[in-house]
Amino acid sequence: MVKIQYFASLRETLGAQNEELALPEQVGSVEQLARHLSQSRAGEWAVLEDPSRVLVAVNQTIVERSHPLQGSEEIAFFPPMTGG
Amino acid sequence: MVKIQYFASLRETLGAQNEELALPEQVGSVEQLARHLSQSRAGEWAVLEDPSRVLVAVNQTIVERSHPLQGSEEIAFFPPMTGG
Amino acid sequence: MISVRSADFDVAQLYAALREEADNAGGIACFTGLVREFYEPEHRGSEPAVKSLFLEHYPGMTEKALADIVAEAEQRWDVLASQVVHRVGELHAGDQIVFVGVASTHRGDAFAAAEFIMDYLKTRAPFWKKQQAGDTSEWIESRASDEQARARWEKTT
Amino acid sequence: MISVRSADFDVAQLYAALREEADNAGGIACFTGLVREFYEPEHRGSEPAVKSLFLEHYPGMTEKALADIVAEAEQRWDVLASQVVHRVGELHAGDQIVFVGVASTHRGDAFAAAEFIMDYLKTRAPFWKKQQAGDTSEWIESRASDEQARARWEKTT
Repeated sequence: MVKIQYFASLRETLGAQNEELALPEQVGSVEQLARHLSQSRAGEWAVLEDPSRVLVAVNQTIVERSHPLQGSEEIAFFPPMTGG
Repeated sequence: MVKIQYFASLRETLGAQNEELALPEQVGSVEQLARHLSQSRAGEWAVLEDPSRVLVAVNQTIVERSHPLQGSEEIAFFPPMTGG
Repeated sequence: MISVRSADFDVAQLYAALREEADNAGGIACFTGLVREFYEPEHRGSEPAVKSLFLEHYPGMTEKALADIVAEAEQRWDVLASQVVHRVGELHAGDQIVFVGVASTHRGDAFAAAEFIMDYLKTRAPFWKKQQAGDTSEWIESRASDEQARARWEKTT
Repeated sequence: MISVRSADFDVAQLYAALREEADNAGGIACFTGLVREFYEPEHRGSEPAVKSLFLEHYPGMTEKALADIVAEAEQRWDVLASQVVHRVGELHAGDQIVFVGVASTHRGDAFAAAEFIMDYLKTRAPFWKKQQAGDTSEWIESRASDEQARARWEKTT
Protein backbone atom coordinates (compact mmCIF):
# COMPACT_ATOMS: atom_id res chain seq x y z
CA MET A 1 0.00 0.00 0.00
CA VAL A 2 1.14 3.53 -0.75
CA LYS A 3 0.02 6.44 1.41
CA ILE A 4 -1.02 9.45 -0.70
CA GLN A 5 -1.46 12.99 0.62
CA TYR A 6 -2.80 16.11 -1.09
CA PHE A 7 -2.00 19.65 0.03
CA ALA A 8 -3.24 23.23 -0.19
CA SER A 9 -5.30 24.22 -3.26
CA LEU A 10 -4.98 20.71 -4.69
CA ARG A 11 -6.49 19.23 -1.52
CA GLU A 12 -9.46 21.59 -1.87
CA THR A 13 -9.86 21.08 -5.62
CA LEU A 14 -9.87 17.29 -5.35
CA GLY A 15 -11.71 17.14 -2.04
CA ALA A 16 -9.13 14.60 -0.93
CA GLN A 17 -6.67 14.89 1.94
CA ASN A 18 -5.08 11.47 2.21
CA GLU A 19 -5.71 7.88 1.26
CA GLU A 20 -4.09 4.48 1.14
CA LEU A 21 -3.93 2.67 -2.17
CA ALA A 22 -2.67 -0.66 -3.46
CA LEU A 23 -0.77 0.18 -6.62
CA PRO A 24 -2.20 -1.56 -9.69
CA GLU A 25 0.33 -3.81 -11.41
CA GLN A 26 0.97 -1.46 -14.34
CA VAL A 27 1.83 1.50 -12.04
CA GLY A 28 5.60 1.55 -11.50
CA SER A 29 6.39 5.27 -11.49
CA VAL A 30 5.06 8.61 -10.30
CA GLU A 31 3.99 9.44 -13.84
CA GLN A 32 2.03 6.20 -14.12
CA LEU A 33 0.36 6.79 -10.75
CA ALA A 34 -0.73 10.28 -11.81
CA ARG A 35 -2.13 8.88 -15.06
CA HIS A 36 -3.91 6.08 -13.21
CA LEU A 37 -5.60 8.52 -10.79
CA SER A 38 -6.44 10.95 -13.59
CA GLN A 39 -8.01 8.29 -15.80
CA SER A 40 -9.82 6.28 -13.14
CA ARG A 41 -11.32 9.30 -11.38
CA ALA A 42 -11.63 11.81 -14.25
CA GLY A 43 -12.86 15.41 -13.74
CA GLU A 44 -10.55 17.58 -11.66
CA TRP A 45 -8.11 14.71 -11.19
CA ALA A 46 -6.68 15.34 -14.68
CA VAL A 47 -4.58 18.15 -13.15
CA LEU A 48 -2.30 15.53 -11.55
CA GLU A 49 -0.84 14.85 -15.00
CA ASP A 50 0.39 18.46 -15.37
CA PRO A 51 3.92 18.73 -13.90
CA SER A 52 3.84 22.53 -14.08
CA ARG A 53 0.82 22.67 -11.76
CA VAL A 54 1.38 19.68 -9.52
CA LEU A 55 4.66 18.65 -7.82
CA VAL A 56 5.28 15.26 -6.30
CA ALA A 57 7.25 14.16 -3.25
CA VAL A 58 8.09 10.52 -2.53
CA ASN A 59 9.09 9.76 1.04
CA GLN A 60 9.24 13.53 1.68
CA THR A 61 11.66 14.35 -1.14
CA ILE A 62 10.59 16.12 -4.34
CA VAL A 63 11.09 13.80 -7.31
CA GLU A 64 10.80 13.81 -11.08
CA ARG A 65 7.80 12.21 -12.75
CA SER A 66 10.01 9.32 -13.84
CA HIS A 67 10.72 8.33 -10.22
CA PRO A 68 10.01 4.59 -9.72
CA LEU A 69 7.47 3.35 -7.14
CA GLN A 70 7.79 0.07 -5.22
CA GLY A 71 4.30 0.17 -3.71
CA SER A 72 4.97 1.11 -0.08
CA GLU A 73 5.95 4.78 -0.31
CA GLU A 74 4.60 7.96 1.24
CA ILE A 75 3.56 10.02 -1.78
CA ALA A 76 2.41 13.65 -1.80
CA PHE A 77 0.86 15.75 -4.57
CA PHE A 78 0.85 19.52 -4.14
CA PRO A 79 0.95 22.83 -6.02
CA PRO A 80 4.19 24.87 -6.36
CA MET A 81 5.30 26.13 -2.96
CA THR A 82 4.67 29.68 -1.74
CA GLY A 83 6.45 29.90 1.60
CA GLY A 84 8.81 32.47 3.02
CA MET B 1 45.28 78.47 2.57
CA VAL B 2 44.43 74.79 2.27
CA LYS B 3 43.95 72.63 5.34
CA ILE B 4 45.74 69.28 4.99
CA GLN B 5 45.12 66.22 7.17
CA TYR B 6 46.92 62.88 7.32
CA PHE B 7 45.37 59.68 8.68
CA ALA B 8 46.27 56.26 10.08
CA SER B 9 49.58 54.69 8.99
CA LEU B 10 50.37 57.70 6.80
CA ARG B 11 50.02 60.05 9.78
CA GLU B 12 52.51 57.91 11.70
CA THR B 13 54.92 57.47 8.79
CA LEU B 14 55.07 61.20 8.06
CA GLY B 15 54.83 62.32 11.66
CA ALA B 16 52.25 64.85 10.49
CA GLN B 17 48.61 65.13 11.53
CA ASN B 18 47.42 68.37 10.03
CA GLU B 19 48.74 71.62 8.69
CA GLU B 20 47.73 74.76 6.86
CA LEU B 21 49.51 75.66 3.67
CA ALA B 22 49.42 78.44 1.10
CA LEU B 23 49.47 76.68 -2.26
CA PRO B 24 52.47 77.66 -4.39
CA GLU B 25 51.46 79.23 -7.69
CA GLN B 26 52.35 76.17 -9.79
CA VAL B 27 50.15 73.85 -7.69
CA GLY B 28 46.69 73.64 -9.28
CA SER B 29 45.74 70.01 -8.75
CA VAL B 30 45.95 67.19 -6.23
CA GLU B 31 48.69 65.56 -8.27
CA GLN B 32 50.74 68.76 -8.25
CA LEU B 33 50.26 69.17 -4.49
CA ALA B 34 51.48 65.62 -3.88
CA ARG B 35 54.54 66.24 -6.06
CA HIS B 36 55.22 69.56 -4.33
CA LEU B 37 55.14 67.96 -0.84
CA SER B 38 57.17 64.96 -2.02
CA GLN B 39 59.89 67.10 -3.61
CA SER B 40 60.11 69.84 -1.00
CA ARG B 41 60.19 67.45 1.99
CA ALA B 42 61.80 64.35 0.47
CA GLY B 43 62.28 61.09 2.47
CA GLU B 44 59.03 59.34 3.42
CA TRP B 45 56.99 62.08 1.74
CA ALA B 46 57.59 60.46 -1.68
CA VAL B 47 54.80 57.98 -0.87
CA LEU B 48 52.23 60.75 -1.48
CA GLU B 49 52.92 60.41 -5.20
CA ASP B 50 51.83 56.74 -5.26
CA PRO B 51 48.06 56.60 -5.92
CA SER B 52 47.94 52.90 -5.07
CA ARG B 53 49.16 53.58 -1.52
CA VAL B 54 47.72 57.00 -0.80
CA LEU B 55 44.15 58.15 -1.47
CA VAL B 56 43.05 61.78 -1.45
CA ALA B 57 39.84 63.48 -0.37
CA VAL B 58 39.03 67.09 -1.17
CA ASN B 59 36.33 68.65 0.96
CA GLN B 60 35.57 65.19 2.36
CA THR B 61 35.00 63.50 -1.00
CA ILE B 62 37.48 61.06 -2.54
CA VAL B 63 38.85 62.48 -5.79
CA GLU B 64 41.14 61.54 -8.66
CA ARG B 65 44.67 62.90 -8.75
CA SER B 66 43.66 65.25 -11.57
CA HIS B 67 41.18 67.04 -9.29
CA PRO B 68 41.78 70.83 -9.46
CA LEU B 69 42.61 72.88 -6.34
CA GLN B 70 41.58 76.50 -5.82
CA GLY B 71 43.65 77.05 -2.68
CA SER B 72 41.03 77.00 0.10
CA GLU B 73 40.06 73.34 0.31
CA GLU B 74 40.10 70.78 3.11
CA ILE B 75 42.45 68.10 1.77
CA ALA B 76 43.15 64.70 3.30
CA PHE B 77 45.78 62.07 2.46
CA PHE B 78 45.28 58.52 3.76
CA PRO B 79 45.96 54.86 3.04
CA PRO B 80 43.27 52.56 1.52
CA MET B 81 40.40 52.14 3.97
CA THR B 82 39.98 49.07 6.17
CA GLY B 83 36.68 49.59 7.94
CA GLY B 84 33.73 47.30 8.44
CA MET C 1 18.72 25.12 14.40
CA ILE C 2 15.60 24.64 12.30
CA SER C 3 12.16 25.38 13.73
CA VAL C 4 8.68 25.20 12.16
CA ARG C 5 6.03 26.50 14.50
CA SER C 6 3.04 28.77 14.93
CA ALA C 7 4.52 30.90 17.72
CA ASP C 8 6.27 34.18 16.92
CA PHE C 9 10.07 34.40 17.18
CA ASP C 10 12.45 36.88 18.77
CA VAL C 11 15.13 38.17 16.37
CA ALA C 12 17.31 39.33 19.29
CA GLN C 13 17.31 35.83 20.74
CA LEU C 14 18.11 34.17 17.40
CA TYR C 15 20.92 36.65 16.75
CA ALA C 16 22.34 36.06 20.25
CA ALA C 17 22.27 32.29 19.63
CA LEU C 18 24.20 32.71 16.37
CA ARG C 19 26.77 34.93 18.04
CA GLU C 20 27.12 32.47 20.92
CA GLU C 21 27.38 29.37 18.75
CA ALA C 22 29.72 30.71 16.06
CA ASP C 23 33.13 30.93 17.62
CA ASN C 24 35.19 33.73 16.10
CA ALA C 25 32.70 34.66 13.38
CA GLY C 26 33.52 37.71 11.27
CA GLY C 27 29.91 38.49 10.46
CA ILE C 28 26.28 37.47 10.81
CA ALA C 29 23.72 37.99 8.03
CA CYS C 30 20.04 37.77 8.93
CA PHE C 31 16.83 38.04 6.97
CA THR C 32 13.33 38.38 8.39
CA GLY C 33 10.26 38.03 6.16
CA LEU C 34 7.14 39.98 7.13
CA VAL C 35 3.50 39.60 6.10
CA ARG C 36 2.68 42.45 3.75
CA GLU C 37 -0.74 44.01 3.56
CA PHE C 38 -1.40 44.13 -0.15
CA TYR C 39 -4.10 44.39 -2.75
CA GLU C 40 -4.42 41.86 -5.48
CA PRO C 41 -4.02 43.74 -8.78
CA GLU C 42 -7.54 42.93 -9.97
CA HIS C 43 -9.01 44.20 -6.71
CA ARG C 44 -6.96 47.33 -6.31
CA GLY C 45 -8.88 50.35 -5.16
CA SER C 46 -12.15 48.61 -4.46
CA GLU C 47 -11.62 45.46 -2.43
CA PRO C 48 -10.25 45.27 1.09
CA ALA C 49 -6.53 44.73 1.63
CA VAL C 50 -5.23 41.32 2.51
CA LYS C 51 -5.22 41.36 6.29
CA SER C 52 -4.31 37.79 7.09
CA LEU C 53 -2.65 34.67 5.73
CA PHE C 54 -2.97 31.03 6.52
CA LEU C 55 0.25 29.03 6.16
CA GLU C 56 -0.22 25.35 5.44
CA HIS C 57 2.73 22.97 5.42
CA TYR C 58 3.61 19.28 5.11
CA PRO C 59 4.69 18.21 8.60
CA GLY C 60 7.77 16.04 8.51
CA MET C 61 8.78 16.92 4.99
CA THR C 62 9.01 20.60 5.91
CA GLU C 63 11.76 20.05 8.46
CA LYS C 64 13.55 17.62 6.13
CA ALA C 65 13.42 20.04 3.19
CA LEU C 66 14.79 22.89 5.33
CA ALA C 67 17.56 20.65 6.72
CA ASP C 68 18.53 19.66 3.15
CA ILE C 69 18.68 23.32 2.10
CA VAL C 70 20.85 24.26 5.09
CA ALA C 71 23.14 21.26 4.43
CA GLU C 72 23.58 22.41 0.82
CA ALA C 73 24.45 25.93 2.02
CA GLU C 74 27.01 24.44 4.43
CA GLN C 75 28.60 22.58 1.52
CA ARG C 76 28.89 25.72 -0.58
CA TRP C 77 29.95 28.32 1.95
CA ASP C 78 31.77 28.76 5.21
CA VAL C 79 28.81 28.46 7.62
CA LEU C 80 29.79 28.53 11.30
CA ALA C 81 26.20 28.55 12.57
CA SER C 82 22.71 28.98 11.14
CA GLN C 83 19.17 29.53 12.36
CA VAL C 84 16.03 28.97 10.27
CA VAL C 85 12.56 29.59 11.70
CA HIS C 86 9.33 29.44 9.69
CA ARG C 87 5.91 30.05 11.10
CA VAL C 88 2.73 28.18 10.07
CA GLY C 89 -0.95 28.74 10.77
CA GLU C 90 -2.73 32.08 10.83
CA LEU C 91 -0.66 35.25 10.46
CA HIS C 92 -1.62 38.89 10.16
CA ALA C 93 -0.30 41.92 8.26
CA GLY C 94 2.99 43.05 9.79
CA ASP C 95 3.72 39.69 11.45
CA GLN C 96 7.11 38.04 11.22
CA ILE C 97 6.83 34.92 9.08
CA VAL C 98 10.37 33.63 8.46
CA PHE C 99 13.88 34.13 9.85
CA VAL C 100 17.15 32.99 8.29
CA GLY C 101 20.47 33.83 9.98
CA VAL C 102 23.98 32.71 9.05
CA ALA C 103 27.26 33.34 10.90
CA SER C 104 30.46 33.00 8.90
CA THR C 105 34.13 33.90 8.94
CA HIS C 106 33.55 36.12 5.88
CA ARG C 107 30.72 38.52 5.16
CA GLY C 108 30.33 37.41 1.54
CA ASP C 109 29.67 33.85 2.67
CA ALA C 110 27.20 34.99 5.33
CA PHE C 111 25.19 37.03 2.80
CA ALA C 112 25.28 34.34 0.08
CA ALA C 113 24.31 31.47 2.37
CA ALA C 114 21.44 33.42 3.94
CA GLU C 115 20.04 34.50 0.57
CA PHE C 116 20.50 30.99 -0.87
CA ILE C 117 18.54 29.49 2.03
CA MET C 118 15.74 32.07 1.55
CA ASP C 119 15.52 31.50 -2.20
CA TYR C 120 15.36 27.71 -1.84
CA LEU C 121 12.99 27.90 1.13
CA LYS C 122 10.55 29.93 -1.01
CA THR C 123 10.41 27.38 -3.81
CA ARG C 124 11.55 24.01 -2.38
CA ALA C 125 10.11 23.80 1.13
CA PRO C 126 6.47 22.66 1.35
CA PHE C 127 4.68 25.78 2.54
CA TRP C 128 1.55 27.23 0.94
CA LYS C 129 -0.06 30.60 1.65
CA LYS C 130 -3.78 31.28 1.57
CA GLN C 131 -4.75 34.91 1.79
CA GLN C 132 -7.82 36.40 3.39
CA ALA C 133 -9.31 39.65 2.12
CA GLY C 134 -12.67 40.56 3.50
CA ASP C 135 -14.93 37.49 3.26
CA THR C 136 -12.97 35.74 0.53
CA SER C 137 -9.86 33.63 0.77
CA GLU C 138 -7.70 32.28 -1.99
CA TRP C 139 -4.45 30.41 -2.43
CA ILE C 140 -1.51 32.55 -3.47
CA GLU C 141 -0.01 31.62 -6.82
CA SER C 142 3.69 30.84 -7.00
CA ARG C 143 5.72 33.58 -8.70
CA ALA C 144 8.12 33.10 -11.59
CA SER C 145 10.45 35.64 -9.98
CA ASP C 146 10.90 33.34 -6.97
CA GLU C 147 11.80 30.40 -9.19
CA GLN C 148 14.22 32.64 -11.12
CA ALA C 149 15.83 33.75 -7.86
CA ARG C 150 16.38 30.11 -6.93
CA ALA C 151 17.57 29.03 -10.38
CA ARG C 152 20.42 31.56 -10.48
CA TRP C 153 22.18 29.63 -7.68
CA GLU C 154 22.46 26.63 -10.00
CA LYS C 155 25.00 28.50 -12.11
CA THR C 156 27.32 29.57 -9.32
CA THR C 157 29.53 27.55 -7.02
CA MET D 1 19.82 56.50 10.31
CA ILE D 2 23.61 56.68 10.22
CA SER D 3 25.66 56.59 13.41
CA VAL D 4 29.43 56.62 14.01
CA ARG D 5 30.29 56.15 17.65
CA SER D 6 32.37 54.29 20.19
CA ALA D 7 29.45 52.83 22.15
CA ASP D 8 28.17 49.34 21.40
CA PHE D 9 24.84 48.92 19.60
CA ASP D 10 21.78 46.74 20.19
CA VAL D 11 20.76 44.70 17.16
CA ALA D 12 17.26 44.14 18.60
CA GLN D 13 16.72 47.90 18.88
CA LEU D 14 18.01 48.57 15.34
CA TYR D 15 15.82 45.81 13.92
CA ALA D 16 12.79 47.15 15.80
CA ALA D 17 13.47 50.64 14.40
CA LEU D 18 13.60 49.25 10.84
CA ARG D 19 10.35 47.35 11.34
CA GLU D 20 8.69 50.42 12.84
CA GLU D 21 9.90 52.83 10.18
CA ALA D 22 9.30 50.70 7.10
CA ASP D 23 5.59 50.62 6.55
CA ASN D 24 4.47 47.38 4.93
CA ALA D 25 7.97 45.98 4.32
CA GLY D 26 8.18 42.45 2.97
CA GLY D 27 11.58 41.77 4.47
CA ILE D 28 14.49 43.11 6.47
CA ALA D 29 18.11 42.09 5.77
CA CYS D 30 20.72 42.82 8.43
CA PHE D 31 24.44 42.29 8.67
CA THR D 32 26.57 42.61 11.79
CA GLY D 33 30.37 42.61 11.60
CA LEU D 34 32.31 41.21 14.55
CA VAL D 35 35.94 41.59 15.62
CA ARG D 36 37.69 38.31 14.91
CA GLU D 37 40.52 37.01 17.03
CA PHE D 38 43.08 35.96 14.46
CA TYR D 39 46.74 35.26 13.92
CA GLU D 40 48.70 37.03 11.27
CA PRO D 41 49.99 34.35 8.89
CA GLU D 42 53.63 35.12 9.65
CA HIS D 43 52.97 34.81 13.39
CA ARG D 44 50.85 31.69 13.36
CA GLY D 45 51.62 29.20 16.06
CA SER D 46 54.05 31.31 18.01
CA GLU D 47 52.75 34.82 18.53
CA PRO D 48 49.69 35.79 20.54
CA ALA D 49 46.35 36.20 18.80
CA VAL D 50 45.07 39.63 17.97
CA LYS D 51 42.98 40.58 20.96
CA SER D 52 42.09 44.17 20.19
CA LEU D 53 41.66 46.68 17.43
CA PHE D 54 41.79 50.44 17.29
CA LEU D 55 39.44 52.03 14.77
CA GLU D 56 40.51 55.45 13.50
CA HIS D 57 38.24 57.50 11.27
CA TYR D 58 37.96 60.90 9.60
CA PRO D 59 35.25 62.74 11.55
CA GLY D 60 32.88 64.60 9.27
CA MET D 61 33.88 62.77 6.12
CA THR D 62 32.90 59.42 7.64
CA GLU D 63 29.27 60.42 8.06
CA LYS D 64 29.23 62.04 4.62
CA ALA D 65 30.73 58.95 2.93
CA LEU D 66 28.21 56.67 4.62
CA ALA D 67 25.32 58.98 3.67
CA ASP D 68 26.51 58.94 0.04
CA ILE D 69 26.68 55.13 0.04
CA VAL D 70 23.17 54.83 1.49
CA ALA D 71 21.85 57.38 -1.03
CA GLU D 72 23.35 55.33 -3.88
CA ALA D 73 21.70 52.17 -2.50
CA GLU D 74 18.38 54.01 -2.34
CA GLN D 75 18.78 54.96 -6.01
CA ARG D 76 19.42 51.39 -7.05
CA TRP D 77 16.96 49.42 -4.95
CA ASP D 78 13.62 49.69 -3.21
CA VAL D 79 14.82 50.81 0.25
CA LEU D 80 11.99 51.60 2.70
CA ALA D 81 14.30 52.16 5.67
CA SER D 82 17.95 51.66 6.53
CA GLN D 83 20.21 51.70 9.57
CA VAL D 84 24.01 51.98 9.46
CA VAL D 85 26.09 51.98 12.65
CA HIS D 86 29.91 51.85 12.74
CA ARG D 87 31.95 51.88 15.90
CA VAL D 88 35.30 53.65 16.34
CA GLY D 89 37.97 53.57 19.02
CA GLU D 90 39.17 50.50 20.88
CA LEU D 91 37.40 47.19 20.27
CA HIS D 92 38.07 43.66 21.46
CA ALA D 93 37.76 40.18 20.00
CA GLY D 94 34.09 39.22 19.71
CA ASP D 95 32.85 42.83 19.79
CA GLN D 96 30.26 44.11 17.36
CA ILE D 97 31.88 46.60 15.01
CA VAL D 98 29.36 47.43 12.27
CA PHE D 99 25.64 47.04 11.59
CA VAL D 100 23.84 47.50 8.28
CA GLY D 101 20.10 46.87 8.03
CA VAL D 102 17.74 47.44 5.11
CA ALA D 103 13.96 47.05 4.97
CA SER D 104 12.41 46.62 1.54
CA THR D 105 9.25 45.50 -0.19
CA HIS D 106 11.21 42.62 -1.75
CA ARG D 107 13.80 40.32 -0.20
CA GLY D 108 16.16 40.51 -3.17
CA ASP D 109 16.37 44.30 -2.80
CA ALA D 110 16.92 44.06 0.96
CA PHE D 111 19.82 41.61 0.54
CA ALA D 112 21.42 43.50 -2.36
CA ALA D 113 21.21 46.93 -0.74
CA ALA D 114 22.61 45.66 2.58
CA GLU D 115 25.52 43.87 0.91
CA PHE D 116 26.19 46.85 -1.38
CA ILE D 117 26.36 49.19 1.63
CA MET D 118 28.76 46.81 3.42
CA ASP D 119 31.03 46.41 0.39
CA TYR D 120 31.26 50.16 -0.19
CA LEU D 121 31.62 50.92 3.51
CA LYS D 122 34.66 48.59 3.64
CA THR D 123 36.49 50.36 0.82
CA ARG D 124 35.04 53.87 0.50
CA ALA D 125 34.34 55.08 4.03
CA PRO D 126 37.35 56.51 5.92
CA PHE D 127 37.95 53.91 8.63
CA TRP D 128 41.34 52.35 9.41
CA LYS D 129 42.03 49.39 11.70
CA LYS D 130 45.14 48.99 13.82
CA GLN D 131 45.54 45.60 15.46
CA GLN D 132 47.12 44.82 18.79
CA ALA D 133 48.81 41.43 19.40
CA GLY D 134 50.80 41.18 22.58
CA ASP D 135 53.03 44.25 22.82
CA THR D 136 53.03 45.10 19.13
CA SER D 137 50.47 46.98 17.10
CA GLU D 138 50.28 47.42 13.37
CA TRP D 139 47.93 48.88 10.77
CA ILE D 140 45.87 46.32 8.88
CA GLU D 141 46.52 46.27 5.15
CA SER D 142 43.58 46.68 2.79
CA ARG D 143 42.60 43.48 1.02
CA ALA D 144 42.21 43.04 -2.71
CA SER D 145 39.16 40.83 -2.05
CA ASP D 146 37.34 43.77 -0.46
CA GLU D 147 38.01 45.97 -3.47
CA GLN D 148 36.87 43.16 -5.77
CA ALA D 149 33.67 42.77 -3.75
CA ARG D 150 33.00 46.49 -4.23
CA ALA D 151 33.95 46.57 -7.91
CA ARG D 152 31.44 43.89 -8.91
CA TRP D 153 28.60 46.31 -8.10
CA GLU D 154 29.84 48.59 -10.87
CA LYS D 155 28.75 46.07 -13.48
CA THR D 156 25.21 45.54 -12.24
CA THR D 157 22.25 47.88 -12.12
